Parts: sequence; C-alpha cells; structure tokens
Amino acid sequence: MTPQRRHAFRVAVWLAIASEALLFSGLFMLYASYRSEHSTAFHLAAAEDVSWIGGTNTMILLTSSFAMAVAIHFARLGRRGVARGWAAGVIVLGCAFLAFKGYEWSLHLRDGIAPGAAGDLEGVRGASLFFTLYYLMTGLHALHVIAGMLFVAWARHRTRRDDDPLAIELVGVYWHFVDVVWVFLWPLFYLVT
Amino acid sequence: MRNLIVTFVALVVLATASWLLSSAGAPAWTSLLIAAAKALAIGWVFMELSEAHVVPRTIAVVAVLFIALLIGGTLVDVQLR
Amino acid sequence: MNELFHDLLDLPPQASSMARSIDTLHYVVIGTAFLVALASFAWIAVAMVRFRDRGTSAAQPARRRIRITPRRELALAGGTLAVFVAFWVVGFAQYRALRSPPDGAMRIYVVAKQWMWAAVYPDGTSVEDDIRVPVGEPVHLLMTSRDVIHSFYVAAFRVKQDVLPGRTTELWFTATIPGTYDILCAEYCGAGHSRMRGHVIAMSRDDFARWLAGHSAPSLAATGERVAAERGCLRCHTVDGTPHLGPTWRGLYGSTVPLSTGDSVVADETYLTESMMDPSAKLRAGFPSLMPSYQGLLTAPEAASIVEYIRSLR
Amino acid sequence: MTARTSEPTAETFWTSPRGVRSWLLTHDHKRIGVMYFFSTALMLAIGGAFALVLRAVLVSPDSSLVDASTYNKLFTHHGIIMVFLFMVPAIPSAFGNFLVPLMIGARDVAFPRLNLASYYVYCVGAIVTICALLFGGVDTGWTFYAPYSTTTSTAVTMVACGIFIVGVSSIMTGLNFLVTIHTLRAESITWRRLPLFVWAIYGTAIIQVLATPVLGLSLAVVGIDHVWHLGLFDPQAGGDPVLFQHLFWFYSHPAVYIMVLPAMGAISEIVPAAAHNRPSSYTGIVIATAGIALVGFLTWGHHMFVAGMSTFDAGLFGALSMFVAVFSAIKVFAWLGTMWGGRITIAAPILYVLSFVFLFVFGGMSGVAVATTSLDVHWHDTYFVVAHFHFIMVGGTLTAFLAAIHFWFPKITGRMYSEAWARLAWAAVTGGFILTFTPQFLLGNAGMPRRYFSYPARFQALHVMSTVGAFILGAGMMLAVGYLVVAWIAGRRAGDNPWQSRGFEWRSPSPPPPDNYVAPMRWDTDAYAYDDDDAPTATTGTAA
Ligand code: HEA
Ligand code: HEA
Ligand code: HEC
Ligand code: CUA
Ligand SMILES: [Cu+2]
Repeated sequence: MTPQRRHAFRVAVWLAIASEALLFSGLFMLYASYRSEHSTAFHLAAAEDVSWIGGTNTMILLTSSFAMAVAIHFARLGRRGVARGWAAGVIVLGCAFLAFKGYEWSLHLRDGIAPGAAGDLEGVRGASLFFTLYYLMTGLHALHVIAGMLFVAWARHRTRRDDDPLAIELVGVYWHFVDVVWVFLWPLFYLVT
Repeated sequence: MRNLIVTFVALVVLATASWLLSSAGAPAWTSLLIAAAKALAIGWVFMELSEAHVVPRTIAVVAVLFIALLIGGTLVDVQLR
Repeated sequence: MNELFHDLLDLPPQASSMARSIDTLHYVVIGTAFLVALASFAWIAVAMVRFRDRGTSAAQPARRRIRITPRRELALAGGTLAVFVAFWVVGFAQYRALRSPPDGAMRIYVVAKQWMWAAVYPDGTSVEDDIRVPVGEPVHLLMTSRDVIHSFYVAAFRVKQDVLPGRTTELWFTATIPGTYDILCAEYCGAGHSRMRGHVIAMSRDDFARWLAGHSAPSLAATGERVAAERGCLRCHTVDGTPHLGPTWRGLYGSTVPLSTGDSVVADETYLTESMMDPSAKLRAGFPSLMPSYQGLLTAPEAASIVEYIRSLR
Repeated sequence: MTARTSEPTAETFWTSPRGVRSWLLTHDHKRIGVMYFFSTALMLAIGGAFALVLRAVLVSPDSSLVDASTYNKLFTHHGIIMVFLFMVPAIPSAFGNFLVPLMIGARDVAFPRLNLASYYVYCVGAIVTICALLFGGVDTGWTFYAPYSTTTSTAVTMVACGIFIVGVSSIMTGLNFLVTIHTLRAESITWRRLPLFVWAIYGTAIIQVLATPVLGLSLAVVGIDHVWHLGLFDPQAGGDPVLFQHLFWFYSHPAVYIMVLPAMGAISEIVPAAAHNRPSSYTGIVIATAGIALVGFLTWGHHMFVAGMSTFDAGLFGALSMFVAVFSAIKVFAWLGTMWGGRITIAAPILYVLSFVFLFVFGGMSGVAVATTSLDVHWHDTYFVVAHFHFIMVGGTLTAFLAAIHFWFPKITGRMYSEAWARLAWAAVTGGFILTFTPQFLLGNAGMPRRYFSYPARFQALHVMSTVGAFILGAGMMLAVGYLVVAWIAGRRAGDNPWQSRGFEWRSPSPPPPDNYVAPMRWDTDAYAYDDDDAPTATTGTAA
C-alpha cells in the first residue's frame, strides 16, 4: 500500500471520529443546559447511579485502551500472535464493560428508573431529564462499544493473513475514541453527586 | 512500550484521584478537568496524535472547538435569559 | 418620504411608538439591498454587451484584467462590513428597546392555546381573542402557552414574541392610533395555526377606562389571595413580613433576592412564575429546597393572579 | 474551431462497460454522479409538484382544494424533499462526483466503494422519507420544532429516520471528498492551483462531516421522544423547547451553506470560462469559501431572535451573521471583476449567471436584513423569510444548478442543446421566478405569516401574482427538461471543449473514457490561463 493511501485511510478515520464526536456533542449540550437549569435535581439523581459500577467500568475501559495500544505495538513489530492475544483482551474487556452496564440498567429498571421516569425522584423536577439523558448517552455509547468490538474482531482476524498493521491501528484509534467518550460520561453521571 | 505503560499508570492514577476527590466533595469542575487531562493523554499517546500528520491533528482540534462552540453558545443563552 | 416608502413596501399602518423608527431602518436596509443588487446586475449586463465575443471582428475591445489585490480586497470587505455593522448597531439598539418594557406599563397576562388567545387584566377582567388597550400608554404582556409554541404577532405594532409552554415571555408596545389590529399566530402550531387570530383594539384612554369599568370582576390580586389560600401556599409563606418555612411575600415583588448560588435576581413576574413552576431552579439563599413544583397544578391564570397578589403586597 | 472531436466510436464511460449490472454496481465516480443527478432531479420534480399545489391552494384566502392539515403536510414535505433530498445532495453529489476527480487529475475518488454505498444509502433514506407519505406524512414543518413535533400524531418517527439515513449518506460523501482532495491531487495541481469548484466542494464537505451528525442527533431525539414520550423537550418534565431549536439550527444554518457553496463553486468556474478571463481574485474566493464554511458555524442563533433567547445571544448571533455575510460579498465582487474586460461567450450558462448574481445578491442582502435584529422581529416567520430563502435557494442555487447543467452538459453527454430553446426557458424561469417571489417580500412586509393555509383577504392579490409566477417558472423548468432530453438523444456533437475553457475537467475527451484520460496528463498551465488567449486554441488532452 502506498504511503499516500495509508494517509488517506488515517484521514478518513479521523474524519469519521470527528463526525461521531459531534453526534455525541448534541447530547452533551443538552446535559450541560439541563444541568444548569436543574442543578439540584441533577445532583440528587446522580447519587442514584451505582458508583462502584461506574468506577469499575472506567477502569475496564482504560485497561482495554491500554491493551489496544499494546496490540498495535506488537502488530507493528510483526509479532502477530501476541498482537492477536492483546486484541482478544480488548474484546473481553468490552464484553465485561457491557455486562456491568447491562447490570446497572437492570438495577435501575427494577427501581423504576427508566427513560423519562425517575423512580423515587419522580417528584423532583428535572430528575427524569437526568435519567433520560443517562440512558440516551450511555446507550449511544454502548452501541459504539459494540461497533468497536466488531471492528477489533475484524482487524484481529485480518492479522492472520495480512501483516500490515494499518487495519488494527485504525481500529485502535476508534476504540480509544470510544474510551474518551466514557472518560467524560463517568464524571457527568457518577461523580457529580 | 514504556510510553504506553507510563500513560496507562497515569490514567489509572488520575481516575482514582478523580474518584477520591469527588467522594471528598470537591466541586464538579475538578473531575471534569481531570477527565479533560485523561482525554488529552489518550489522544496524544494512545491515538498517536503526537506522531500524526497535521491533517488528523487539525481535524481533532476543529472537532473539539466545534463541540465547545455548540455547548458554549447554548449555555450562554440558558444562563442569561 | 416615509409615506412613499411605506406604501411602496406595502407596510401596515405604523400604529405603535416603535413602528416609525423601525420602518426607517427598514427603508435604509432594503434600499441598500435593492441598489446593490441592481448595480451588480447592471455591471454584468454592461460587461456582456461591451465585452461580448465578436468572433473574428476587429472591434473586439482589448483584453483588460481587473485584479483585486489584497489591499483592494480589504477595502471592499471592510467597506461592506462597515455598512452591515451600521445596520447591526441601529438594529440592536432598537431590539433592546423592544425587549425592555418601561416601568409602570399596564400589565396584561396572555395565555395562548391551540388555537386561541386569552388574556386577563390585573383587575380580573378576562377576554378571549380581542384584547383592548388604551392608546398612548405602554402595555406589557406576560405570556405563556398551555400546549405548544405559539407566537404573538401584531404587524401594525412591529412586535412579535414566541409564547412558550412552561415559561413566561414578555412583549410590550405603546399603541398610538386607535383602531383594530390583527393578532396573527406566527409560530406553526398545528391544524388551526392559520386561524389562530385575534385583535388588539386600541381605544382612547377614556373609552378604555369606561370599558374596563363595565367589566367588574374580582380583581386579579383578590383572586390570587383566594388561590394562595386554597392551594396551601400560606402554610409556608406569610404575608406580614416574617419568614416562615418559606420567605415572606410582603415586599418581595421588585426586591433583589439573594440566591443560594451567590447570585441574585430581581423578583419580577418571570422570576415569581418560575419559582412556582420550578422552585429548585433558583433557590433563595438561607432556605431549604422544600417547596414542591406547581407545574401543571396551577393554571396559567391562577399563577398570574398569585403574581398580582404578591405584587399588591408592597 | 480546432478542437479534436473524439471519434464517435471511442469508448466513453456511458458505454463501457455495458449492461444494467455494470451501472448498478459501478465504482466509476462519473456514473455515480449521473445516477445522483437523475435521482435528485426526480426529487426536484416531486418537490416542485408539491410547491405548485401549495401555490394553487394559496390563490384563495380559504381554499377548498385541500384542508388545513393536508396543506400543512404539503409544505412540510415540500421543504423536506427540496432541502434534504434535492438541494443538499444535488450539486455536491451529482456534479461534485462527476467533476472533482477530473479537476484534480485523478482517476476516481479515494473510496469508490464508499461512494457507491453513499448513493444507495441516499436512495434508502429518500424512499423511507417519501414512503412516510403513505403513512399519512408529517405536519411539523421542515424544522420539527418541539413540543409540537413530539406530540403530533403524524409519522414523525419515520420521516426522522429517513432524514437520518440521508444524513449518513451526506457524511459519507463529504468524508470521501475531503480525503480525495487531500490525497489524490495530481502532483502539479497544488493547493494554490486547485480549481475553485473543488475548493467549494472542500468547504461543503467540512460542513457535511461536522454539522450533519448534530442534525441526525436532534431528529433521532425527536423521533425517540415521539414514540416513548420521554419529555426531553416537554416543560411539564422540566424540559426546554428552545434547546431543540439550538440543536436544529446548529446544523441547519451551516446546511444553508451546504446548499449555496457548491452553487458558488459552479459560478466561479463558469464565469472565467465564459468570460475567457482569469478570476480577478482567486485567493479572495478561496478565503471566502473557507470563511463561509467555518464562520458559518457561528450564526445559528439568528433563527431564534424572537424564540425566547437571551438578548445577549441575539446581539452576538446578529453580529456574527453580519460578519459571515461579508465573505459572500467578496465572492460577488470577484465575479464582477472577472466579467470585466474578457471576451464573453453569450450563451445559456452566462445568462443564468446574470440571473444568479442579481437574485443571489438581493436574496443575500435580504438575509442581512433579517439578521438585523429589530427588523427580524417584524419579519420572522412571515413570507419575507420565505422570499429570502427562495431568492437564495431557487434564485441562487437552483439557477446555478441550471447554469451548471447548461455549462457541463456537453462535457457529460458530448452533445449540445438548442441555444434558442435554452434562452426561452431561461427567460421563463427568471421571469417566473421574479413574479413568484417578489410579491412574497411584500406579503411579508404587510404581515402575512408563513405556514398559513388560510389568510385575511387583504393579502389575496399578491398571492395570486405569486401563483401565476410559479406556474410560469414550472413551465420553464419543464421546457428545459424537454429540450435537454432531446439534445441528449439527438443533439449535435459538441466536441471536446465547446466553450474553449482552460479548466482541467475539459482536458479529457467529452464524454470522458472510463478511466478519465486517454493519455498521461501534464498540467503545466493552470485552470484559468486565459492571459494570452486572444485567438483561443483548444487545449484538449495534452498528451505527454
Ligand atoms: C442556501 C440557503 C441560504 C443562504 C445562503 C442564506 C444566507 C443568509 N441568511 Fe438565510 N435562510 C435560509 C437559507 C439561506 N440563507 C433558510 C432556508 C431560512 C429559513 C429557515 C426556516 O425558518 O424555515 C433562512 C432564514 C434566515 C434567517 C432567519 C429569519 C427568520 O426566520 O426570522 C436569517 C436571520 O438572520 C438569515 C440570514 C442570512 C444571512 C445573513 C445570510 C448571508 O449568508 C447572506 C450573504 C450574502 C450577501 C450579503 C449577498 C452579497 C452581498 C453583496 C454583493 C453586498 C455588497 C454590499 C454592500 C457594498 C453594502 N436567514
Ligand atoms: C431547496 C429548496 C426549495 C426549492 C427549490 C423550493 C421551490 C419552490 N417553493 Fe419552496 N420551500 C422550501 C424550499 C424550497 N422551495 C422550504 C425549506 C420551505 C419551508 C417549509 C416549511 O415551512 O416547513 C418552503 C416553503 C414554500 C412556501 C411557503 C409555504 C407556507 O409557508 O405556507 C411556498 C409558497 O409559495 C413555496 C413555494 C415554492 C415554489 C413555487 C417553488 C418553485 O421554485 C418550484 C419550481 C419547480 C418546479 C415547478 C418543478 C419543476 C418541474 C419539473 C422539473 C417537472 C418535470 C417533471 C417530470 C418531467 C417528471 N415554498
Ligand atoms: C412546603 C412549603 C411551601 C409551600 C406549600 C409553598 N412554598 Fe413557596 N417557597 C417555599 C420555600 C422553602 C421557598 C424558598 C426556597 C426556594 O426559593 O425555593 C419558597 C419560595 C417561593 C417563592 C420565591 C420567593 C423568594 O423570595 O425567592 C415564591 C414566589 C413562592 N415560593 C410561591 C409559592 C406559591 C405561589 C405557593 C402555593 C401555590 C407556594 N410558594 C407554596 C416553601 C413553600
Ligand atoms: Cu398558534 Cu400558530
Ligand atoms: Cu441561518
């Protein structure tokens, strides 16, 4: 592959990420505005989120990003077997993240906290907005985690016949982006109690 | 490889610090500041912006600016009306 | 001059105190637009005649090239920007005036719903679709909607303001010519949007006073007193100046209220209404977040009546 | 004329390879451009048909042709079809696809398969959007303002889905162009020699990639809310309807520049080619393109001056709108300068340019007028605004689209249309346009709100004029369809470069062969090298 072609792929992936970032930005904008309009409600509501799950998931994604970076590192050295191992780690961590996320959603749903519904905080104006945004933002993020895992699996598969590390590198950039989004979701939904 | 490990450790330390600070009742902007620092570290090292061509770097900066623009422009309205 | 442009541009009567000056700006802006467009057209048309390809004929004028050097470019852009900025300066000054109701204006509470306009006067008179106002006196509308967004538009006064559910928006005007002027809903609001029309009827002060007197109803403030008692506001609020669970209402209106965030606000109609509908949005310093929201429990006229009541406690 | 005419038997992209399958699965940017052209033109016809029904209804103050809710659906779908299915993709995806690779000396775009995919994604989105009509359609206006859009009982979710899908296609196209322009330029076509149309597509693509996702999000949120009643914009739950407007306009103001930048790009190519003159300020046009693309993101709030936005934001967005308008003025000055002193070929393209400049300048200045805060209080949501945007979108962009068709028709088909018919159609379109939309400015002045099915009788005379104009305009467009189809089938051969343009795209045969060039190319003169062109000779296909 020509250097020019590599450059083309890198630019394309970065553009796609910029576009995705703006997709999320709309929800971040709603969060920021509603938080400034209903700061007490958002405080109270954030306390309902399960903080150990949030913390664990943060660590999981940070670790997965690290694993991704290591996988790329080995792919470049030509040690494709090692790279595949680390990439598998990324996928496993992604699954773990989703499992915790799903568990937390189920806890919420049991407590009557659903999109548009605020459980015990039903009377507090603005609390249901918090939870709607919580579901929309973590839901959209979860979709990106799933997409990211599929990409990683695909790139991992490619390394079997192709020793070009480009695919895994590009997929890695995307995966890190998914991590960055979570880095912001975590304080917004768990830490601002 | 060393870079990667150092970054990872730094990320974990920052995350822990953020968690401790918030349970100690620090204001919300501290954890957002830390989040920004983490995002920067991930972008610079893991996403390899440090070695990237100007084009990806420019794209990243422009995207961040536009996000700030959307949130800023609206927030100004919400606060001032 | 005003007459000529006014008729040429098919503008409605200038029936409010602001209309004349807004129209003057209108003439300047549209006049500039027209002249610039015409000049560009003429330029190209002349070029197309003078420099048309004459084939082999020797009459072809020599090739010339206008180069817009950076210096010329800056001059052109700067000149254009200066014109636009001038529009902005005058326009924004007028806009701020349009958005700042004068003190002591007569207040009318307006409620929009699909697809009609209702209004209540401070003395309790309520009307539908036909809002009467005295000529020469500033009128201050406090508007809210019961369903979707509407927009209160009186072309003859050159005023318009969207009317939102869950929020109070304001608009003011001083009618200058007696007459009947259309209120047209200017924000799309469903099947009846184009029929959501009303009238502002501007009458001389005497006629207006006579009309109002003919409609005696319990005043808004009196209604407010009753509603406040019925809804249990007075369990937490006093009207004698002593704080209870909540702050007292005496002297509240127009005062500067310290907030828990350290900021402060002036307790005007919008703040008071917001405090009923969304009490936790702006917490008064020194009080707990105790008050429930009355969104959906108080109707818009009831909220307006309580505001009037609090206002009467000065 | 010394232009070498390609042999009729030479292979062109039209015929090689043959077969329906080869078209449907093509990776050739030219074929994809042509398919986009026909699809978007079909959308123009449908949207135009809706417009004519609207105009017919508005002839009388209380029409019995349709009822109020049908009328509301008609203007909603008119706006949606025209904006999202016709105008946003029309010039970038049809002409952009066809021309950009030819103008940068490439054989294709960077990602041909992505390009084809974007076309099919567009088709799916368009079909979903249009099929929503079968499910009753939507009646929200193309702006989908909450809380009306979340509470109406019409097919909001389906249309939101359709537009979302079209948006994905738009992002794919923009991304593809950005990468193509960055990585596939022929070595000697440097940034400073990039044709102005390519610059325009570049600016457009930036907006497509960065603004479209926000539109997608806002429609997704409305669609979801409409189904599950989450109350995200419902004041009852503490929601704020004005925030939806912020989201919507953050895309939709930049989107108006998606709709005008490519049109300006086409004009920037046609003017030098028709006047045989170097642009009077290449750099100015490039800077203005970038300025519009970037500063255009700073003005969205000017749609909300009376929406209950803060006074501070109103002043800020008003001022920034004035600022961005200057960039358009810079372009106009550059075109005017270029027209002076050249050797102008009087033919259909330049006639459309003449109309374009007049209508765009007045339409743009009416934009400046509505950006003047105090004036917009009177004009907002009246026919003045309707006239403003039709002046730019129909008088500007649609006119430029027609200019582009007439200019590049010989490039694409290798044939020439009848000039006499073309002038007749031009006169009908321009005259009809002016008659349609000038009265609407006056209606707005007089206080006629938009989206009104019935109206006070005093507005009738102007409405009737407008309707008459619309039918003349429609007739002109149909006429154009007629002679263009005839010319496509049976027109005379045009030669490779009938306009004797120096543009890069004219240096390959017309119509181009599947791989764009028959011989290796050198680009030693730039795309506007008319300086020594007093007895023009063709520059076709400079083989190395
Ligand atoms: C292609 C589409 C397009 C384009 C290019 C524009 C361009 C502009 N628009 Fe327009 N606009 C729309 C499409 C477009 N608009 C649509 C669809 C709506 C309505 C949406 C809805 O509500 O449904 C709208 C509505 C709209 C509004 C809201 C009105 C309202 O709802 O109340 C405003 C307000 O500021 C505005 C402003 C502008 C400005 C300042 C420009 C500027 O960019 C114009 C710049 C151009 C020029 C200024 C011309 C060139 C100038 C010269 C040659 C000047 C020389 C001058 C001197 C020397 C003095 N537009
Ligand atoms: C790109 C955009 C675009 C274009 C090109 C047009 C074109 C036209 N528009 Fe439209 N319009 C909008 C975008 C556009 N419009 C938008 C965004 C709105 C706001 C919607 C809302 O409020 O939500 C609007 C609203 C709008 C209204 C206001 C409705 C209201 O507020 O109540 C009116 C009324 O006159 C109108 C009229 C017209 C007319 C007469 C044309 C004419 O120029 C059309 C001319 C074209 C044709 C007549 C088609 C030509 C025919 C063929 C090519 C047929 C050949 C066919 C075959 C051979 C199969 N439009
Ligand atoms: C359970 C007690 C309680 C009830 C009942 C109650 N309030 Fe309050 N109210 C408060 C408290 C406490 C505050 C101060 C904290 C705050 O700003 O929310 C307050 C603040 C206010 C304010 C803002 C005053 C200021 O100084 O900032 C207004 C106006 C108000 N209430 C109106 C009403 C009305 C009208 C009702 C009845 C329809 C009502 N309240 C019922 C407790 C109550
Ligand atoms: Cu009410 Cu339109
Ligand atoms: Cu705009």
